Amino acid sequence: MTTLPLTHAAPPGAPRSAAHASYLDTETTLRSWLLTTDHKRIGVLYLGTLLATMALGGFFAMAIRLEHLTPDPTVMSAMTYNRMFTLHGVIMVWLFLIPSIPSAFGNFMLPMMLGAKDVAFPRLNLLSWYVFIVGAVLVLLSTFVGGIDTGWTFYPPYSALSPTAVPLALLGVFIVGFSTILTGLNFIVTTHTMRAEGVGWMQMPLFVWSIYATSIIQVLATPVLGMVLLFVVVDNALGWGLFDPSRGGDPVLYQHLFWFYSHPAVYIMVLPGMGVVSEVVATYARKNPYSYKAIAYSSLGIAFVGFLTWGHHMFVAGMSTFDAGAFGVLSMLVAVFSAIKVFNWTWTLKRGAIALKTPLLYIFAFLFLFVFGGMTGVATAAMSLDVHWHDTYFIVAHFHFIMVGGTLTAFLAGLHYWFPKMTGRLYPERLGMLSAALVFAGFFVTFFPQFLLGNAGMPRRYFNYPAEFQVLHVVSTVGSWVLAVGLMSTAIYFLWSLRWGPEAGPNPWGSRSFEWRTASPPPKHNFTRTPPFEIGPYDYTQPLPDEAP
Amino acid sequence: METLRMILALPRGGSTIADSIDLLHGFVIGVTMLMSTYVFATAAWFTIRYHRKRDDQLTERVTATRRGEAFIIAGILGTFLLWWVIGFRQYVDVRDPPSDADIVYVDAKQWMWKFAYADGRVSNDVLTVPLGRPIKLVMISRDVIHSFYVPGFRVKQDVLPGRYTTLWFEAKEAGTYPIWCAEYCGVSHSAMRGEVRVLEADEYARWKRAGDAKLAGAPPCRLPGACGEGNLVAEGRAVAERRQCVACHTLDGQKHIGPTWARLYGSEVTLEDGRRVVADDAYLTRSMMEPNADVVAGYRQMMPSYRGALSAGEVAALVELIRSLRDAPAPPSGIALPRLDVTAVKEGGAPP
Amino acid sequence: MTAARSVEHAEHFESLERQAHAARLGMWVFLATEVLLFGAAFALFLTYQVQFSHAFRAGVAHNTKVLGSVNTAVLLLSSTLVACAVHALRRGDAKLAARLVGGTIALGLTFLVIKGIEYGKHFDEGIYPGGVGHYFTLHPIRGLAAFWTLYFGMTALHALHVTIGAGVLGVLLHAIVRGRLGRETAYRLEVGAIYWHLVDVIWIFLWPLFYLA
Amino acid sequence: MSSFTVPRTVSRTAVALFVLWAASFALSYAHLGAASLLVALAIAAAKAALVVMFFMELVSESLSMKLTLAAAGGLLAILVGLMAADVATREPPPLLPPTREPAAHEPAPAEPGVPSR
Repeated sequence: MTTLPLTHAAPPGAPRSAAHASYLDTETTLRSWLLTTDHKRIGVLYLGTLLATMALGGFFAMAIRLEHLTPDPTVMSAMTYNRMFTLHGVIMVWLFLIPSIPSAFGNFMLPMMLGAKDVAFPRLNLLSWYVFIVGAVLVLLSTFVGGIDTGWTFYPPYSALSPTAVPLALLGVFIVGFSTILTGLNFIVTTHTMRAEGVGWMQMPLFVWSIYATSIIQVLATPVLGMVLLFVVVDNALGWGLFDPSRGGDPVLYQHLFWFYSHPAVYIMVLPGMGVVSEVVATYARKNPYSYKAIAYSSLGIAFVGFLTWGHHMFVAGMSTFDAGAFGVLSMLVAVFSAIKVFNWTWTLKRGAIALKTPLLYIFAFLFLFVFGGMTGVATAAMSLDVHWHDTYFIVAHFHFIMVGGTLTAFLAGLHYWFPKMTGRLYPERLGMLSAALVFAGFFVTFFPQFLLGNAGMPRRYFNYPAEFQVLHVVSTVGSWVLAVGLMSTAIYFLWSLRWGPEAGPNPWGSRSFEWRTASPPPKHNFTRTPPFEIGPYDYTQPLPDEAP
Repeated sequence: METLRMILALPRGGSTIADSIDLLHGFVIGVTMLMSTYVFATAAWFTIRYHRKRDDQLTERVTATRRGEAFIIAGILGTFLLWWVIGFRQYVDVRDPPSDADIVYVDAKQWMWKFAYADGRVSNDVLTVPLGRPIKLVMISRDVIHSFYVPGFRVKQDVLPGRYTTLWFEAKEAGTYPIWCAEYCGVSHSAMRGEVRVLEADEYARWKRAGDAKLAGAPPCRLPGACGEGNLVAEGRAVAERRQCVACHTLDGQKHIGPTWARLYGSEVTLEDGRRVVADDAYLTRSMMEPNADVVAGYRQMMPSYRGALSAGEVAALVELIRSLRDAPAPPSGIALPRLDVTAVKEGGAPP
Repeated sequence: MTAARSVEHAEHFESLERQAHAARLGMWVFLATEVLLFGAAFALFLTYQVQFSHAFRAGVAHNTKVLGSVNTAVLLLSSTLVACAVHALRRGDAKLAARLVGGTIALGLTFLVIKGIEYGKHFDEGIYPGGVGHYFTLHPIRGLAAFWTLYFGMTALHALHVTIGAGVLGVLLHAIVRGRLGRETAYRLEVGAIYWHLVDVIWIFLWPLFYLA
Repeated sequence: MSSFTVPRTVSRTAVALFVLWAASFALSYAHLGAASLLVALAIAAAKAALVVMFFMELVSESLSMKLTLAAAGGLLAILVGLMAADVATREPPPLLPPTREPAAHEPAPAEPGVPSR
């Protein structure tokens, strides 16, 4: 958060009334940021925090890839390696991916997209950020008191027996989960009660729909995780042994409860990304979505059906064949909703007026990677194949295609797309395109070989591996370096643009969506006068009456 | 088939189920490649075809037709359901062992695999099986969750503490296949490897006679009393005496503190709550681990749990002993502990 | 939770009515998370109940049915009182509302005291969570440890909710006494009362699980 | 007490709650066996419904509140249902039906053991 300037360059000497000053300008003290209830500032606080956690998680990822350069120990011990992949997972899942788009962009954009002044409960919103920080600090603290070596899934009985800082890290995750619930609750109530005149349910930008669906999952799934993590905490710390087989416990039940949260959590991560795709595609194609209702309702469909499929993580866990079959067929349903979205996005492009800018380039990467990653996911629900793939690098590759190829790509698309709105400045377009290409290439080279590794049978979470896998591992590691270069160049030009980027103006992309109908950066209460919401967020058949506020 | 495996980087298919699974694999991945390329290419084509000409260009409103949407949904759902139908049938095949499979007991612990064969042999990390025979593994873990994975057979099953899980395969090519632990189990997880050694019938017979001495790398013998010449039934008698089973259970059909073991195996037993169960391997092992779950009518709840006290090898030996007694003669009144029929012992042992 | 200090609605809302609606909806969504929180433990209990019905029956039989049932009645009564309090405040009878809320809090504390007595009894008998204590050596039934662990876990979590609920009602009582809650802002007491009712509803389900069947 | 009278919905609900409470308590002494838990839970559900409808006033709330609660309840049912379905349909623990190779002197195989699910 320290990377963002607290001041915004105003035209020198221009007198500004408080109502017209941007949210960055109204007050610039550190105190005004730490005690702010402005959803935009909270969004910026989240964005800064999340970029930091992402960098940390990325550092662990690079270390893991480096370790796999050779089949034998390369740079670290097995103990260190086990802590590294656990922390990579915990940080990336709970401290980056889950809050990434909702908490940063959702906080910033959702009220503006509804024409509201703020979220329904602004102080709760700030509290949620502080709760997140407390949880994140606890998780990071656990690294200093022995780390945690259970894998991000915390399966008992191993997690109950592990001598590492399991209780601390799990409490951290529990608290982060509480923050997620508060944010989700806030967004649901905001969407219900804060829509401005003229913004009906079917006039909301599609990003709102996806955040709304995400919030539903957050609110309903997270408590189950909280409960089950608490049981593991007391198991590890006090020896209550609820999942301990020697006391009659059943570790498979833990897996049920854990995946009841963690499978929907996949949609917590990817649904907001889908919302970004809907926005970016419409804006750069200057076209209405091929079917607004299909995209909107499929978000809700994913939120619901996502809860019915958790068992496909457990096909070889000792679940009954009947239950496994039921979960297999239910898993097929959820993929259909995603497929509907993909076809709608693609067909939105048809007969549009397409300008290939950096965000759209990222969206194209998203389309390819998400379809590939998604369908390999469906493939694992074809159950006999999962018996071979389960817990191998195939699964690792699959969910990285979704998490990185899907969510991170969409996150970067959103970052480029909304950067002018949040800061009032433009980034260098050519560097953006170049970095996007690097990120895509690096990602593909990193993770595609992992599909092959998994097919060949390489199990995940292996510190050492048989020598015949080395070639593919080396390719993967080299790919991770390309990916890192792409991300770092992105970071550099964004930092440069904060200071020296050209002024963006209120609506540099010519979007019709509601958040662009005010100044960039927006004033404290978002809109200085009631914007013309009669023209819908995707109506490109007529020019906007007045572009500037 | 081999070309398909090469493209997909799959290991050789050493089991009877591998070919059909790999075919589905090729089908599924082919469709996936096709669809993602198609979506990407379509998007790219639209980008070129409908390139923006003016910054404030307007577009007309285009919306989906209901029929088009329904068609796409039906197509996708149909494809996915087809995958599931094929996959589920294969899954059932993978999970459901043939009834004539040979049983090998597997004991997993951090970080090794132990195998106990029906003839009393045990081995560590090397599982020796004959070619062309279905093998059923009955697996349990001593500590945390492990997962028994043989990529060459396309089989995998988590090995749980406190509960038996099974896995079966039938090798169709002789040779060695690596075993890997696929569920993270601690610091040496990646060192928990073993191998399946598939031997031709004559080779296997030689191994059964002479043990590993005639083959490479003799695994050490760990379980007390389980090595050497004796078969599993004899070992079962030893265990029954060592663990004081015979204090309550008789081997000759006489009623004592607990039910007798004679003619117990495979018979139908009435429990105290009125349920009727068949005394199979499942029931017997459960009765050792959770004696009070299914108490036989007419007996009291008093047997302690042997969970953790009996090793997988010992459980195997006891079950084999009880199985050998299924055809024991009716109790000759008054005479205790009759000598067992030799033929019954042989039938109780491993099939040839 | 909301910013309203007086009858005036908060700046970012259009009207007080909207604000009240938002507050109630927020509470209902929060209650949904609570349902799933306890639901996870509930699911675990039922699944273990199926697996170890014998042990679970033994556990229930050991519990003091009378104390648990009295506690149920206490919570039902407290729910009735707070429901009356909401109606009283809506009619502007702040004095009566304050008395009723006070009664509710007192009943909540009664519940906690009885629960504490029960816990003391369990500890005396050598029952501790995690299957620790001489009770478990006397009764070596598989699954009994799971019953008591779930009992302690779920009732302690519920007791925590009772405490929080009593605290919330205490704050609201303070506001009523100070005259900051009245006819127009009765929705805030409503929100607190809804939470209290949920605590009651959760106990309504815990009671048969641990004391009756 | 002033002119305040207890609203009829509240009083009636309270009476119904205590009647159900007493019924549940009394039924726990009747030996219903395995059904007793189901009966007790059914009564609990009825009581919970009364509290939710009339004390928490869900009847007069807007659709969004009702949907919220329905979603939570529905998901809970899904969680319990699919989890219990696993435990209930597991292959007879811990093993599948045993091998029953017909011995040489056995004329016909005995009828198969426990069905596989």
